Amino acid sequence: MPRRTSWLSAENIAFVIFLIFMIVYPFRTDDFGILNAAYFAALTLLALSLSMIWGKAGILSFGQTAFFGIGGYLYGIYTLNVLGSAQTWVGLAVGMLAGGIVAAILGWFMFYGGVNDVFVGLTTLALTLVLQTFMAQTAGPEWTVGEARLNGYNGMYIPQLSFGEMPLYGRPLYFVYLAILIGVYLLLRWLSSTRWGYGLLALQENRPRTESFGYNVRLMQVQVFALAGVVAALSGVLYASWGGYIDPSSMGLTAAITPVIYVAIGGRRSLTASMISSMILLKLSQLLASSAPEYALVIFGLLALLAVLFVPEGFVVALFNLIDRHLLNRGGGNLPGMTAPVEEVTANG
Amino acid sequence: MFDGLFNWFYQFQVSFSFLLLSAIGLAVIFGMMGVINLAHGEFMMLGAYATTFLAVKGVPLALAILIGALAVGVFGAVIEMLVIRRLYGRLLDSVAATWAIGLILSQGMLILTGPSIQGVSSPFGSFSVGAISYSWYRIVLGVVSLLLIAGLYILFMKTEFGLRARATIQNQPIARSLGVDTARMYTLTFALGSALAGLAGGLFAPTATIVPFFGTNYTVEAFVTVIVGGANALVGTPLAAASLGVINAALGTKYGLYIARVGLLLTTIVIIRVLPTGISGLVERWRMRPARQR
Amino acid sequence: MLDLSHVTSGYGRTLIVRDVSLTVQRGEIAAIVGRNGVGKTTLMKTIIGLLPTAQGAITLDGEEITKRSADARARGGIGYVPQGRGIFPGLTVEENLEMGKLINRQGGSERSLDVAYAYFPRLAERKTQRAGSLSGGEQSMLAIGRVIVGQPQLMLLDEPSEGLQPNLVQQIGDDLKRINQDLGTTILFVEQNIELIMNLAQRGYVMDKGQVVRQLDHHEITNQESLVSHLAV
Amino acid sequence: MDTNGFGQSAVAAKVSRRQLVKTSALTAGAMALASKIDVNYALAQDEGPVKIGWLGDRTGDFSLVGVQKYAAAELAVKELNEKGGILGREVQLVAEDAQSDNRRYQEMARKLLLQDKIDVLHACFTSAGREAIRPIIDQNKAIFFYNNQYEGGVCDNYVFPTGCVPDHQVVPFMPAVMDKFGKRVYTIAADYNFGQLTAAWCKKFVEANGGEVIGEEFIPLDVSQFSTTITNIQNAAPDILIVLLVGIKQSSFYEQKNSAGMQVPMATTVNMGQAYEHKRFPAPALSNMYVTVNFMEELAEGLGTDFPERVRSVAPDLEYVGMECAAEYEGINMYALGAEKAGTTEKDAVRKALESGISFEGPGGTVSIDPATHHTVRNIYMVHADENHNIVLDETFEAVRPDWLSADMGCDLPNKPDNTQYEP
Repeated sequence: MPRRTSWLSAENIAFVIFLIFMIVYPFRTDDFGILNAAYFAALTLLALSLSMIWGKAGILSFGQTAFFGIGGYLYGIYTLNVLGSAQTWVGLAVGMLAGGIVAAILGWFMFYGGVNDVFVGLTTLALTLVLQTFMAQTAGPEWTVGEARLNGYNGMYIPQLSFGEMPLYGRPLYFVYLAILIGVYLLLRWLSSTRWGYGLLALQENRPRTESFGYNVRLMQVQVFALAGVVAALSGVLYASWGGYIDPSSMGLTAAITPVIYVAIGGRRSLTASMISSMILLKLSQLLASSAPEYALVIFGLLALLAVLFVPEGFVVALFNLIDRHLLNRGGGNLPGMTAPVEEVTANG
Repeated sequence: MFDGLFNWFYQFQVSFSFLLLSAIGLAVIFGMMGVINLAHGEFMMLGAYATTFLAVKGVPLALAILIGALAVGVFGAVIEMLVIRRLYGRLLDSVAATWAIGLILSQGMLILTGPSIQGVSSPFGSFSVGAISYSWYRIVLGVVSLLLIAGLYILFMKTEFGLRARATIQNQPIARSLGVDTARMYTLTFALGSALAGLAGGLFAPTATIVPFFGTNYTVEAFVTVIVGGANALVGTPLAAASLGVINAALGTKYGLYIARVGLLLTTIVIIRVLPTGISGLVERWRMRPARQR
Repeated sequence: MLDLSHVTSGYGRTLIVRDVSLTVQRGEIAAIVGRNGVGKTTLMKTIIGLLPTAQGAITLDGEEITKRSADARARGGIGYVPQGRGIFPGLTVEENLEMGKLINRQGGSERSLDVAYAYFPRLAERKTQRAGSLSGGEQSMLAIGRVIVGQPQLMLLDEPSEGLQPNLVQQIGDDLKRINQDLGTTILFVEQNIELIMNLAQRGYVMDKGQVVRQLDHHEITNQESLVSHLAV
Repeated sequence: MDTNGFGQSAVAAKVSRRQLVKTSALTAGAMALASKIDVNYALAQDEGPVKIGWLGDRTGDFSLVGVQKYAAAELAVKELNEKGGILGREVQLVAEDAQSDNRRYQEMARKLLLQDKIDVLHACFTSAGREAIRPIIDQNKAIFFYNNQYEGGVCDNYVFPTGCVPDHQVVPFMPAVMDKFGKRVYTIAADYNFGQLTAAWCKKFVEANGGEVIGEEFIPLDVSQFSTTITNIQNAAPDILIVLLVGIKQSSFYEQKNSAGMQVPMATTVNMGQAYEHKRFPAPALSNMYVTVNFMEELAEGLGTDFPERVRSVAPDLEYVGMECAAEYEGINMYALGAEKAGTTEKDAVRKALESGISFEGPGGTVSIDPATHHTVRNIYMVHADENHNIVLDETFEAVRPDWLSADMGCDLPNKPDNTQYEP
């Protein structure tokens, strides 16, 4: 269990530095840098969603991109039909709600049906693929919801979030996105520190035992799955608004796996690590795509492989632990995931 | 009447062999080791490249396919010893690691050989029943699938390797305490699963375009079949391939490939809900009924 | 034949067994007694090699095996009947026994499955049945039978009485004594069932809080009062 | 540069958003909002090198065509510089790899426009990629050359779709193949926008020429097994099979129909010309496949051009020089002519110059921009592969003008601003 004696931990310091950097950055870069950072903030919400569901509750989901897509599409459908800048914010809520409802239904379907562990991953993957296949063929004019043409594989044009007559753009857009990202991050951290949050950690270790402590394990699994669905859908709304566009490939196999890799490299058990590593890796993958396109994916694959093999708790979490132990003298470290799981030890002959 | 029946049978056996061959390597590794090999498609791609490379150089196709499968098997053994071995008990990490391996393989192949290489034709030509002509090679694939299941059955049920392997699946520490070198078993199993992926890749090579992303043609089918089949590759995978084959062939003939595809995926989701451990889980429960109920 | 000197082990950073030294002589039946949670099972797993030894040394027949893997120790002559029997539920009875026999391929003479069937005729009747469908007593027989077909010099048993009815406990104790006499198999078992300890053990050790706190000679270990005092909560 | 983030609002016409949604089939409110933004990107930069932005798929699923297009861009820029650049300024190629990923297209389009401040963007292979960046192009009032074959219909002030469209490929093509083989047509098409729209075009022109579409099957993009489709086609026994399959997975169709012994003349708008299936698949999988193209490597000799050799002088390992390679080369050169004519790289001026009708002698003959629609008037060649996969030229259609958009849909960009993709 995390020790809560002091707020002075590497994780919290890293968060503060990250926040300061994110606030200063837009004043030190060009238009592209600002928009690009906003885009990263939108996609990083997806990493937070995954860190919550996988790191905190031990449920590996490849379906976060499906909720991402649902959020983006529903936002688009709503805002195209109900015009008005204030309505774009209602659209944001509609998108989030839609993601949450679909996640809750799927979660009920799985967890109350006794589906667990790796089969959750496979079910969510199947959902993602169904949605992608379905959306790709909605090209014809018959696939229209009110004023909104779904437009199949080519994707759908989407209005941008706006204040008054002004669509969000540039620095205001960036700060709205940043505020949402930080808000969600703080909310999720707070939730993880409640009794409910500790229950999640416990059920990740041992479901039956958690049940015997008086937790309703299945309900909690559905709750956290729905919550992560809402966050993923929010990410999808912000992404769709950013580019004015969403398409079915947001729900493809690659899109489903990429955030998993980001979170695995950073350290899935820490929201802070997931957030920071997602930002860094998004930037890195963009840099690699520019500088060495042929080798970009090879390098990225190697990085992920090395992380998984040699720094299993995640690069960023490992760094936190190092700082905690040597600079802040916080004995055992306050992050779960430090102590080696028992089965690893028993597996060594 | 006969023409129609034959057509139906042909479509079914094509779907069946396609699903079975795509999935069997993945199923062996998943069933034995609990590892989801996300590089499965890339292992198939390696098999297809090896086969095509040899066949274009004049090696008889059958031999080229076998050499390709063996080569991928050896490669799988190396990967197991370098990577997978370190990740036992960390299932989700092994998912991430194999994804990374797949990425490196396909992108590395793109760098090495360019966007595509010249393929080889399917051998054996075609035959006609009624107005429709069919591919002999598809029939051969069906026969190979059946032989493969028989071969795997003998390997797992009738040999010492098979006994040790099944004991290791059921209780790894106890198998060790009975003198089984389980680390070696895992290496061999992973190599076997990889070789099966390579074999499937080689068998499919004449029917598809040979590109670095060849494997993605089959990953969806492979995963769907394994989900529906469950952890037992011997029982679950053939049954899953057969039942999904029926759905695929029936929907495909009647409503086209889009409906067939959606049907396949929806069936999978429903099966997961009804049978969380797949068809083999159901079979297992039936077999494990207490003796007095028989 | 088995020597533990200052053995410390546990799960990860949590050390459960601390500084345990003990000796088992060839041909004898020794017991380790103690209450629940004093580290008996951990000690057994350490001896067979399913848990790594953090400190100390284990020798078998004068040869140090501390660093050897569990499967190598098994092939070197240690048979292990784990807590809860540890049979392979999905394999048939015959296949379970076959697994025990496979050990001996490398060295020594081959013993057929008949040994197991001779001691436990019930198993012969249920040859083709899935082991998971056996009753608790039958599963115990299978677990022991599976070990003896592999001709171990030393047999480790972890709470063989667990989950058995009293008459079966008696039965298993008698069977193990016969195996010890007929086959010359050395037996080390951990137990808290007083009847079985008195019936089977020739001498023993008392464990508490991960340490060996006392040796018991033949008189003490067959004396109910002394045993009760060591096992009392 | 704009620093307050909102930009100076351009003199956006006060159109009610409701109206815009009604009139625009696709772009709807997004554009109404977006058109209010002007990040002053369009400011003239008449100093330093002329920056040609290139964004395409050098890696990933579409790299078969992407690497051809990149080589064409390199060649065009090299040749422009050898001739003294554009307006006497050096020409610089600023290229990014979108890795066949629509999100990467969005990121990189913004990077090229806002950070690299390119003067023109030559980008995209798939229509999805194009649609992913079109909001960004329109928002920034950039010039976007989409030098690629596509399903047609884009009427957008900032977009110049210079490749082939159904007007070029289907309109003259259908009567020609139907005369040759018969009137009963079966269509299989990739189940997305390109396939569905092109299939609709084909149907329209099959029927207009007295034929009949006896079967139509749409196939999901990730399907690579076609045995039920092959049987369905054989059951229908058409005179011509129109094949509008796309991507590596679907290209497995040819080998499969070949090994099933199905023999029927095929017609297409995309195969062989883009991803050289006739080179990649052993003969006779594509024998009797008819296609209309603007260029193919095999046509070079007959056209008297050394374009393939020149491309290979910058990309020696290139496997094929296909129709999009030529289109990319022509697109970049037409931009250069436009800028020369405008006398500046200032975007509005260049756009006006391009709309005044620019002609270029490309590898596939004369190409000129149709002012009303921004599409191109160009020569089209109908070819087929014989049983050894040699390419045979059947017919040349000269100076085909794509006029459906202007005549039927009222697209008239110089006089009527628009950003819609119209459909038949």
